[in-house]
Amino acid sequence: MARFALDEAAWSGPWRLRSTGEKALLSLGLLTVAATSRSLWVSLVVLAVAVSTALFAARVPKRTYALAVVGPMTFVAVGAIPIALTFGGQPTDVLASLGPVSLTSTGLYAAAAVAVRSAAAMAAMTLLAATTPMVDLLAGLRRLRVPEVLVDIAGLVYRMLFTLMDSVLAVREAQAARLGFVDGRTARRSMGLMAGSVLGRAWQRSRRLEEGLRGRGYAGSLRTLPRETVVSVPFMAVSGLIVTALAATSILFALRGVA
Amino acid sequence: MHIAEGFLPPLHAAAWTAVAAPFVIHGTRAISRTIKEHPEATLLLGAAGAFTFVLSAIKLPSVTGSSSHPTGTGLGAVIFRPPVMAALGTIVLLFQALLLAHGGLTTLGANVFSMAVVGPWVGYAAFRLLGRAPFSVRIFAAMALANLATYVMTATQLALAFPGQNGFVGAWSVFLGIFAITQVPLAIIEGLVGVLIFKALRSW
Amino acid sequence: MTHRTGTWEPTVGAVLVGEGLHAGYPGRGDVLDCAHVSVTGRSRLALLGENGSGKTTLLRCLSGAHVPDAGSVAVDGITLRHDNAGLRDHRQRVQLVLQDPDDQLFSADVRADVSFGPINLGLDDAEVRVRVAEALELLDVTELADRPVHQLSYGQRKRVAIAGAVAMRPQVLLLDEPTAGLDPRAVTTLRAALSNLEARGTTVVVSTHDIDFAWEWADEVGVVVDGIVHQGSTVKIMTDEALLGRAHLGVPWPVRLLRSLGHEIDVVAPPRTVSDVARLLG
Amino acid sequence: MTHRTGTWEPTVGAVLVGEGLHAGYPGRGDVLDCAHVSVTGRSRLALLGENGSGKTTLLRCLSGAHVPDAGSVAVDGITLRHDNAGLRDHRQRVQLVLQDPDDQLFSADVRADVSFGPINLGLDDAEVRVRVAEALELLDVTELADRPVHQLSYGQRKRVAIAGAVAMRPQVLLLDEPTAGLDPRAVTTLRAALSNLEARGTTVVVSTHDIDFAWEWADEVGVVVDGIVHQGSTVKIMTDEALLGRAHLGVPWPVRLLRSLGHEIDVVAPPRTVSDVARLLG
Repeated sequence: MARFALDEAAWSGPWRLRSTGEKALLSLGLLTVAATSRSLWVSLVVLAVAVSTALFAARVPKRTYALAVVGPMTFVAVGAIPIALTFGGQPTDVLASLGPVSLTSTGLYAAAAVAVRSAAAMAAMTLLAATTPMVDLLAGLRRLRVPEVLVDIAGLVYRMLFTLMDSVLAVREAQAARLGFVDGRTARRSMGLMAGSVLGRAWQRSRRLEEGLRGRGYAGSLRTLPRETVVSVPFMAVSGLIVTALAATSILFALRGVA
Repeated sequence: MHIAEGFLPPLHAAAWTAVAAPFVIHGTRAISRTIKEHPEATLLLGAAGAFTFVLSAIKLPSVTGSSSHPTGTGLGAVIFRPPVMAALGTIVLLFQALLLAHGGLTTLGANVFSMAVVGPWVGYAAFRLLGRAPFSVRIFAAMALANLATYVMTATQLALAFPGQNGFVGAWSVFLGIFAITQVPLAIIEGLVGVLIFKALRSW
Repeated sequence: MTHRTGTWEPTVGAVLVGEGLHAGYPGRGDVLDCAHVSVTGRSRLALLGENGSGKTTLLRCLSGAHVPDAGSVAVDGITLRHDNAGLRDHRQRVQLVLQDPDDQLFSADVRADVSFGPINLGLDDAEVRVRVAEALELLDVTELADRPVHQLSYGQRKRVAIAGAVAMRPQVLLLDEPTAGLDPRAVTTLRAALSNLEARGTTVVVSTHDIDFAWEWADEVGVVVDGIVHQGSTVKIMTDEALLGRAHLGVPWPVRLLRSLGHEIDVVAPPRTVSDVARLLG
Repeated sequence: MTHRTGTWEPTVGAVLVGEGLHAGYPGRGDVLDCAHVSVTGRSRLALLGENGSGKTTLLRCLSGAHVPDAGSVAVDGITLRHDNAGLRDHRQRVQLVLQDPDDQLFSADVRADVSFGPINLGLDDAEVRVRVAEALELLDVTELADRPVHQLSYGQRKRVAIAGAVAMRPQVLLLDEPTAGLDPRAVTTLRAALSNLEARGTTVVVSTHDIDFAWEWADEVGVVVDGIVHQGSTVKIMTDEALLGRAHLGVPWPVRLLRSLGHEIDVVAPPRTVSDVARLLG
């Protein structure tokens, strides 16, 4: 059965039944501070707050959390290399150099700032992703008046990606059993056959789903009953306080030119 | 190749969001018009979006031994046309950010622009311009060029954000160079696989 | 209209009637060729027939999903019209649940999915909530309400899909192969849920391959073969070996066993279960 | 290695052996917890167990598709290694056919699909043709060879999917729920095809929910429950009501009927069919 670690954490965690608004205020607030702050120190504090909230308050399994961030962190690491390095020219603050390539303190600082900012932002986003199931986020977007068609399609994408993922995994297993991945050429052929057959099935499934929904009165809208949740005032207050304090510090540092 | 959450400076992130927005709005309107006449299109687009996501979540076997993920935007552009892909691609990118932690919310605009706008338009243009070529050549070109264009656009976005001490052109060639090793063979493979997908689809 | 099999009258007091149904698909010819069927309240009808016999097409005609080329469908004496108003009306009385629950469940949230039908009926939120709670209760899936659909087992998804139809409060519930792919325990749970529905007054029609299940469960059986439906009491139809043979179906084991031991099958109280048979032979 | 259920020795002359298998999925805990199973040639093994019991996981371990957390799988005395060469070797001896034929069929037409495996074996065209023709023949689908896969009935697709595995000429063929969703005629056709395979020397292992089918067909039964496999002769296992109850499976009707009539079940020649039971009672 197809599973995604973040999705699973969101469905089973203790914050599952908290209102989407509460979780969005905290994580999107932290995300905004992280993404806009010019201060390394503010980024580090956001990172610490977001990671510890996710692991200790929302009790996201540590393994899940680590697996979720390892991929994007690799991108950040690779993407930071060219920021750190300077090619050619005669930079003044060289720390080390190899031929025309030199590592400067300006470059290193810039790369570190980007990496920390990115890590903080990612931790804030992961806090939301690991505590709020996609259906709740989509319901939130519907309340925010995001066009109905987009929310409806997104809801279907969410439901169908699991059934399609199951198909993909099963087809790949069946192909592997008949030696469909013995070499690169065979693997590409298998991949093409798999994608074609799964796409064909996706198309058929969408048609049958339409018939199933018409039977229940479908006429273009996929609106369903929103979940009722009580907004926790203390949670909102504490979250608001944390985010405001960090935002104020960030602005203050920026005005005073503190790194 | 998704730009990670928080990687872009805030002004750049905001600017790319502003640049991508009109395309997404236009695409949403195009979808709304279609759905008014054919409500079943909602289901089909849902299936197409799920398929794109699933394809991007699995690894593509590569000739170089490394593996990466297909973008599938060229295929979608040929089937659904670029405006629809702008909206559908946004949904898929949102899912990739929240389910796989690929990309992010602040960088959604930048990623939408490279993957759901530039890629599909380049792929679609290649498909149309090669109108007289054999079908498999057109599909190959659409898929491979959409993939390549996406990656060139991403490198551009990164170079604009981080020109360093070498200026934009220097930074651009560095970012292009760093990802070229994996991306060029992948673009070719995506093109080849795309041809196979269409061959399989035609039997349906 | 001339009927291929002579004149036909729906059963007195039938809730749902299909009369002279012709239906087919482009490129495959006719699947139904003047089929009649009548569903009465308080009577369990099982439709039997091999794959491709037209069972599912018949259910789709009865539910309004398929427009027959000829013939008519009526519920409570009201003939189904295939326009928006007519279908809307019909769907509040007759609901069809397809074999594969993944063809029915569009939302990952169980409660949201079940609420879809009632919302389309234009009910207010409070009433929708009542309907959802009731449907979840009847199908015994209340404790799954906050679980995502993609984490449920096949049997659980089947019951949630049925709950989505039950929330429309239909008089007649048509189930296509409800027991296919279920393990023995899931079949037991499903049968209990169907009994709940019957106790509430819903008439349940089931299509199935499983002749032993049909023999045990159904009051009436309709065998779909050569485009028509042979309908009658379970005992009458399922002891007709020629008919079942023509339909490529087997004969229930109690019938085969008792006959080969020289027993007649009691029409009034047929032996349906192992203990019935044991009592007869013991 | 300590075995949860004491020491265990594979059956003498076993073709395929799974020993001390532990397997699970992230976030779901262990499905198999030190399971042993041995498959001997010329003996029909049916694996029973409810959904989620680990039947399919066991088959996937045996076929090499799932890497067990502990334990080993061996065919013909050669222990399976999960590297490219090891898997390549194993897959020419053991083939698994999944429950849903659509997961198995991905080519445009039947012939192309069945040729997928032999082509990947690197055989030349003539040899591929021979393998395909043979597999189509054994599964009785030769006349479907040029038909597009998605136009076939479910039962036909099931047989074509099996043909695809058979074209690899495995010693052992593992079938996950081969009869699920089939109508009685399709079951009969499938059973005939399985007999063809056995006549050619292929050992067939089947997982199933259908206890009556297992009782009629199998020589040996393995009940998968609580992470382990209880394996033994069909009569021994399927008359063990406590075990079947714990596994949430039913008892075959001949066993229930004969027992409630006070008969002992003959271990050497158990009554498998209606006529066997009738002969006993008549």
